[in-house]
Amino acid sequence: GGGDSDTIKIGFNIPMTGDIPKVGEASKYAAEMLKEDINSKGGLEVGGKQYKLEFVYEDNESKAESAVNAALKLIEQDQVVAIIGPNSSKQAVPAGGTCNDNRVPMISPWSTNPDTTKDRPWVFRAAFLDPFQGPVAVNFSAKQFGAKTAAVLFDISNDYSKGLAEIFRDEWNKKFGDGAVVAFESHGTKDQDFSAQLTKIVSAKPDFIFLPDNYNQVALIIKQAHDLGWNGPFMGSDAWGSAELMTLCGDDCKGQFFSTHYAAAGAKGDTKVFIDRYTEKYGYTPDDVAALTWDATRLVLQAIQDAGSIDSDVRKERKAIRDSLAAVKQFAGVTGNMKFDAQGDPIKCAVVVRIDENGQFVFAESVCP
Amino acid sequence: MSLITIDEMTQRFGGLQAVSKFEMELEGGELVGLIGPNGAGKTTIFNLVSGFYQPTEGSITFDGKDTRGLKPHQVTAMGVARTFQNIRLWHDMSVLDNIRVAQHYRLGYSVFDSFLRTRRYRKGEARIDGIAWEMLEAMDLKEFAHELPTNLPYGLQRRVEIARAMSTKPKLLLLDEPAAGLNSADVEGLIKLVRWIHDNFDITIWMIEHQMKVVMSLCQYIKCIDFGATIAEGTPEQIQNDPTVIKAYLGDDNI
Amino acid sequence: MEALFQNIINALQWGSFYALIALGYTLVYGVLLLINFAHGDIFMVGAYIAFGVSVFVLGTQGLDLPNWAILACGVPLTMVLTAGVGVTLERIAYRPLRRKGAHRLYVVITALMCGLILENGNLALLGASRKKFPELMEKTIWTFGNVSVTNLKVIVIVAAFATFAFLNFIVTRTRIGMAMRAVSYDKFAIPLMGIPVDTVIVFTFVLGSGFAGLAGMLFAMSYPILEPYMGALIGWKAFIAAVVGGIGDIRGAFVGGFLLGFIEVGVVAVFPSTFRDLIAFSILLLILWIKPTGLFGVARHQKI
Amino acid sequence: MQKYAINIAFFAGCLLIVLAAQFGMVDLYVQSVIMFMGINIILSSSLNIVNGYMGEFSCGHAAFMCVGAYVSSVITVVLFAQNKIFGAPILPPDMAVFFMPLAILAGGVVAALVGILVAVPSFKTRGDYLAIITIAVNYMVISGIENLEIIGGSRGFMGMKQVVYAMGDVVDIPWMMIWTILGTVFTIWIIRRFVSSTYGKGISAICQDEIAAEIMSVNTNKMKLVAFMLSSGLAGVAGGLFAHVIGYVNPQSFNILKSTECMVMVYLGGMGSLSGSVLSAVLFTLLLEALRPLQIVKWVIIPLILVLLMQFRPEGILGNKELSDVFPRLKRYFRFK
Amino acid sequence: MSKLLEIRDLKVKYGNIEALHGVSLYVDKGEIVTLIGANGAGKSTTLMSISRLPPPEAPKVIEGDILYDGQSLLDWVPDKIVADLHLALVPEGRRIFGNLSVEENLRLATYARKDTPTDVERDYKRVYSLFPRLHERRKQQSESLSGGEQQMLAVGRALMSGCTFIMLDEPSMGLAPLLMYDMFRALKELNREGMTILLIEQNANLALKFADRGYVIDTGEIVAQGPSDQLMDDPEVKKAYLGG
Ligand SMILES: Nc1ncnc2c1ncn2[C@@H]1O[C@H](COP(=O)(O)OP(=O)(O)OP(=O)(O)O)[C@@H](O)[C@H]1O
Ligand SMILES: Nc1ncnc2c1ncn2[C@@H]1O[C@H](COP(=O)(O)OP(=O)(O)OP(=O)(O)O)[C@@H](O)[C@H]1O
Ligand SMILES: [Mg+2]
Ligand SMILES: [Mg+2]
Repeated sequence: GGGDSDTIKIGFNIPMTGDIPKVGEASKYAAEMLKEDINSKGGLEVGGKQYKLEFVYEDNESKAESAVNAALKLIEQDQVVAIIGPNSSKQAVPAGGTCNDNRVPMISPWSTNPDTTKDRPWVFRAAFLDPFQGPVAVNFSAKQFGAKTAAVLFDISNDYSKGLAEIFRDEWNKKFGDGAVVAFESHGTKDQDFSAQLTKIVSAKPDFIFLPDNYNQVALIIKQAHDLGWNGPFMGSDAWGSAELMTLCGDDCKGQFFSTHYAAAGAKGDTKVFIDRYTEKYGYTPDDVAALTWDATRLVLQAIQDAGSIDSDVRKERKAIRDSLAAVKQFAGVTGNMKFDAQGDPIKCAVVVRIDENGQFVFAESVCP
Repeated sequence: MSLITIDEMTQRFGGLQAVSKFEMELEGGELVGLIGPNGAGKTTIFNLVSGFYQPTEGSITFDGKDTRGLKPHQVTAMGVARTFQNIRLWHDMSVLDNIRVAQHYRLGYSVFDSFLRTRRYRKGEARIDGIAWEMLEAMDLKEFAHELPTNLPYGLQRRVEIARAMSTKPKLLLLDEPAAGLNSADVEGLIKLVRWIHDNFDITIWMIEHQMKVVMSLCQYIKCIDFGATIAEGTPEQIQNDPTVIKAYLGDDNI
Repeated sequence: MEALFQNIINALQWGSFYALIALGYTLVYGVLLLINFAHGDIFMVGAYIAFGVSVFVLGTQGLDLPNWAILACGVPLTMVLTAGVGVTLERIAYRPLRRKGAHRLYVVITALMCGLILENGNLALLGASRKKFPELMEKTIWTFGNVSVTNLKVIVIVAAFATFAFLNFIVTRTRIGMAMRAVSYDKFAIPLMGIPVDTVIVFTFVLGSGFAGLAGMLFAMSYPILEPYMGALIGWKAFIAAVVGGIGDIRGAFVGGFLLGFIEVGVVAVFPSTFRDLIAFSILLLILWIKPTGLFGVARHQKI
Repeated sequence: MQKYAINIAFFAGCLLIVLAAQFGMVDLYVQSVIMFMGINIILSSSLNIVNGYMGEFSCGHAAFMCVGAYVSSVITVVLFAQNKIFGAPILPPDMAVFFMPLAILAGGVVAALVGILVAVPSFKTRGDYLAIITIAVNYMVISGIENLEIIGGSRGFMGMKQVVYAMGDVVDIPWMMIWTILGTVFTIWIIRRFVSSTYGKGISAICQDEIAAEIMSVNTNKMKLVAFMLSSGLAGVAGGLFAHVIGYVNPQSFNILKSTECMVMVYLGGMGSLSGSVLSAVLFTLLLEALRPLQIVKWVIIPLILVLLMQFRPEGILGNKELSDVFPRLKRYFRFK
Repeated sequence: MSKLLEIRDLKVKYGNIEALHGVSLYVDKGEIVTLIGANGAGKSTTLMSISRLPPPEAPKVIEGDILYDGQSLLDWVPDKIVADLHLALVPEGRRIFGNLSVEENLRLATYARKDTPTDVERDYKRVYSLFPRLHERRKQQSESLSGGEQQMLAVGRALMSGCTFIMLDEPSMGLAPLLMYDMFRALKELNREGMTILLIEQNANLALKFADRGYVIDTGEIVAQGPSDQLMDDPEVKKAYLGG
């Protein structure tokens, strides 16, 4: 394990099966791409020595208990120096606890639940939190649509969706007075028909609909809303940010807005390189999970390099990584520049993108804390 | 005071009147028979007496208590046991367990006793174990105690069922066609058994049977019903020669 | 008021899918007393077959027929292929168990496992990316006031009713239907009537799975996003619907399906939608409490 | 003496595991696998009471697990942990050592009470109609908790780790491991004694012929009530342990899939075989972990294995027998019934 | 006369328990043959093997042969035996379809019949005249019939399958005397019309009185056989089976 050989082991705790296999796939693809990059260059250079990277992927079946076991397996059996993932908070919260107890640095690329990192010095994340994204959505849509009233439709069994929805509602009501959110409806994770909720929403006549939902459901919801004669705008969240959105949703989604970590279309610099290579390698443009995993992994690698040398004792090495992670001053990721606050949450900008006529996610506006 | 009094008992199933205004009174200690054509309502009467059906009209008084509204297990606890027209033993339990479980109503301990194996538990188990073995002894089923009923020949299964019924210590024993499916030799055995039970236990026996050989040789008194109503009653001789019974039930045996 | 009409239409459409799937459950159950938990996933496979057929065989990647032709050939083709899947399951998984005289719940568990195999096998083969079902029909939206209906919704509802009428006829009027009911009561005595048991059973699976295929196709057209787990939840709920209607009874499955559809939509319309499952299932519980054998199920009273 | 050989060996084994854990001879991963094994044993053997011995078909076992998990977690967290909503601990945290088993039992008791929700309908309905009721209850419980903001709703509930630490601060031994093992032993002990008593055999009687049972003086309704409450109560205990082992609960961890796993374990082991349930729980847990590297394929392989197994042993690993019936020599060492 | 059915030292097993250890018997065309024996002797087993019913409920033939009209039945499936060879069995314990009405039960039996509707009509008439009670109850769920009524239905059902050879397993079980006699008369009548009958009967006296020939089977072996009257006089048989 660790540094006794000239390899560096990093663990990935990701959902390859269960509710969100696509997320696991994206994470794995991104990581693989990064690994090949670096290993093809002879490995990661730390303190003048080249180390080959070794990534261990554990499937957490998107189950809490399984995520804990996966984490422990990575820590104990594989002796990894750091763990990327889990992605969704359902697994990230318990796994974060485990990593923190066992003093292993962990970065969740995707989890937005504050509890994941709260009071856990060893746990970080790459995605911004709901309390930041919520207001972004509020302000933008208020400005863009000149809206006074809003409706929200969210996934009740998905804590990401629920959390964001609630923050949005509170913010909006704060801005336009109570009752400004005219409809606050929910559905279940595996639901496919939303017409009942939408009927309620449409008849409440909001200025727009806020939809903090996974892209696959977004596609269905927007279609069904149109079938019910709704022609108003939608505002989405970073969970929209998948290449699949357009293949699934088609024309219905064009012209809608959503806040996310980066705008694929018209991206520049590293971001563009990353997107192009990923697209070329796997046949579709990377979604936010891929981008965030990419950043999270690179954060760890940078931290390793910052530490200056690889300690042969895994425990010491983990400590070193954790410290230099916490100390990261400025990190230029494909999802924008970031550094960590005291809780281990990133301080980074959000962008709002528009889906244009040919289904590209084009930059509309950037909001920084 | 009489053991059981059935008064104007009627049972309807939808339109069909399976039992109509049936009357019966047993003092206790008799051995009586109930015969009648198929579908006359005999089994239904047993179902009513054993509390499995609730009479549409009329009343059943057992031991001076009205049994209407009681659940079958309560009726059994009062002292009514029965066997079934087609054998209903618990096929995956040893003969011994069959007889043990049938004493469920007087285990005398609670579920927690069974967890903690308290003295109450041990006392209760010991008692029913004693009774069970007595019963097996008496019905000479001892050597089959640990067999599964399904592995026993039909005749023995019948006997086990009777033993199970007896182990509830009934005052009234209802036998629904105990000889059905038994071959001539076994029938002899059954007749002896029933008589033996009747002589050795302080018990009243009421049986449904289609084999005249059995009924006539056992019963002191016979009731014959058709369409749920009594058409004749009396001693075996009277019944055998009663024209209505012959016409409705016995028929003539030249083939 | 308009919302009411709109919701009735929503409920009708959503209920149709429950009904279509529940019918399959009930058919198989009505014959084998087997809760075919794989049925929801057969439905899923049906949707994927429909996808394959209408894209890679008849569609753009294949013969490239016009849409109406794709529909015309696609529906029967899908139904046949899906029926094939159902029959295969029965052949390789259920029948051997039946032959060994296994407890029926073991067959049920086997069915459950087969469902998992279908789901994850699909995931392993086709990868995690979801599939987009092509638009086979020019969508037209009719709006009356604020009530709007699409031609697709109408087709779905009609299909559900037609299927019901057809199956009900088969089961209650035809001799094979009678044989099906008889098998459910006592497989042992069936051959003594000169009836080949396995033929009857296979026929049942053909019907059940075939219409699961139809449901899959219609579903894929109405909710054009396919993923391996799409059959799981709707399958469970359809099963619930079938039972609440009185499992084993065609009318029960049909009514139960729509009932569930109406309850779910109704609850969302009246109460906060966050309470949907809680209230909807409480209602179902109540129904079963009042009618312990479902709406149409007859209590199989024990004759003693 | 010989009669207790296995009990002693077993006890020694448990002690060994605990010691090994204590002195870090088995790593945390193995430990947690062992703990989940224990929890699965509780789940499968408790469900076996209803699905095996009583021959009903309950598909919502996870619901009771869920209730137990939340109740015991809330109790321990309120009493011994600092929490956003419930504020400062009510009792000095180091008392957790004594209250932990009580809290978990309390979870079991409440779960048992929820079990009545299923038991009472079972008086009137049987078989697949009851199956639906159990599924419905499962959905209702999850949906109910998702709407309970005070305990986190769908965000889940945490803070149990603090309690576990608190215990560790008193004496530093692997507490959860100990509680889990105790819970498992407790469960097996109770169930064995119950089903082998004439009282408990009433349940098998109901399974084999309910009418005969009722007419042979078995109070079927009461027995059903007892069976369901016992089964769900123990599931609640499993839930409590589960919650404190992971340190975080979330309604979706107890969805229908979890129930399915419980069912699979029961039928894999064999209906009405306690040792079968234990065996299958162990196998199942090991299988899940061993095949983890296969990722997606794992969930094709596992069902495949089970299907094949059913083909060869259509009555589960042990059928309705106990180990002692298969290897009679074991009888000398241990009373299985 | 020609041997219609012939069994040559038949050995069958349930799982791995051998239930028949080499049974041989034959039935001539138009004959009434009865098979008597103690409980568990193997009577039902014999009939089930002839009908080729599948395990586990029915036994598995491991040795010997079953010939019908000279051809071996071993590679026949049960439904074809009924449909093509018109060899029907009234199984032990009735096995009627309780969820169907009486009428449906009868109609189901005509499933595989290839002859004209008029013949079918005739058989309906015959069955209903044989058992008027069935006609009264023809709309009732057969599950709720009384024991005896169910027995009538079972026999009637077999007749509806248009058989020329009928095997009955304890048809009189649970029948009231009157009906029992009626049924035996009916069977005699059928026999006169050319029906071949193989009968299992617990009431050995009655059976032998009724049949032309008889076999006595004990624990899976034929222990005695011959013309009925001859058997009835056999002291062994008397003692063991005719109840003294
Ligand atoms: N649960 C029921 N529902 C409807 N009809 C019933 C029910 N139980 C019995 N019957 C009818 O009531 C009549 C009496 O049935 P019962 O079983 O008492 O007859 P029996 O006297 O026992 O006849 P047997 O001697 O053949 O057993 C029968 O015609 C039967 O069809
Ligand atoms: N399904 C079965 N599985 C195992 N053994 C069986 C099975 N059926 C019957 N047997 C055994 O085969 C032997 C013959 O049974 P069979 O039913 O043929 O006897 P029988 O002469 O018909 O008795 P009865 O007069 O009670 O009907 C018996 O010892 C019985 O225990
Ligand atoms: Mg009767
Ligand atoms: Mg027999």
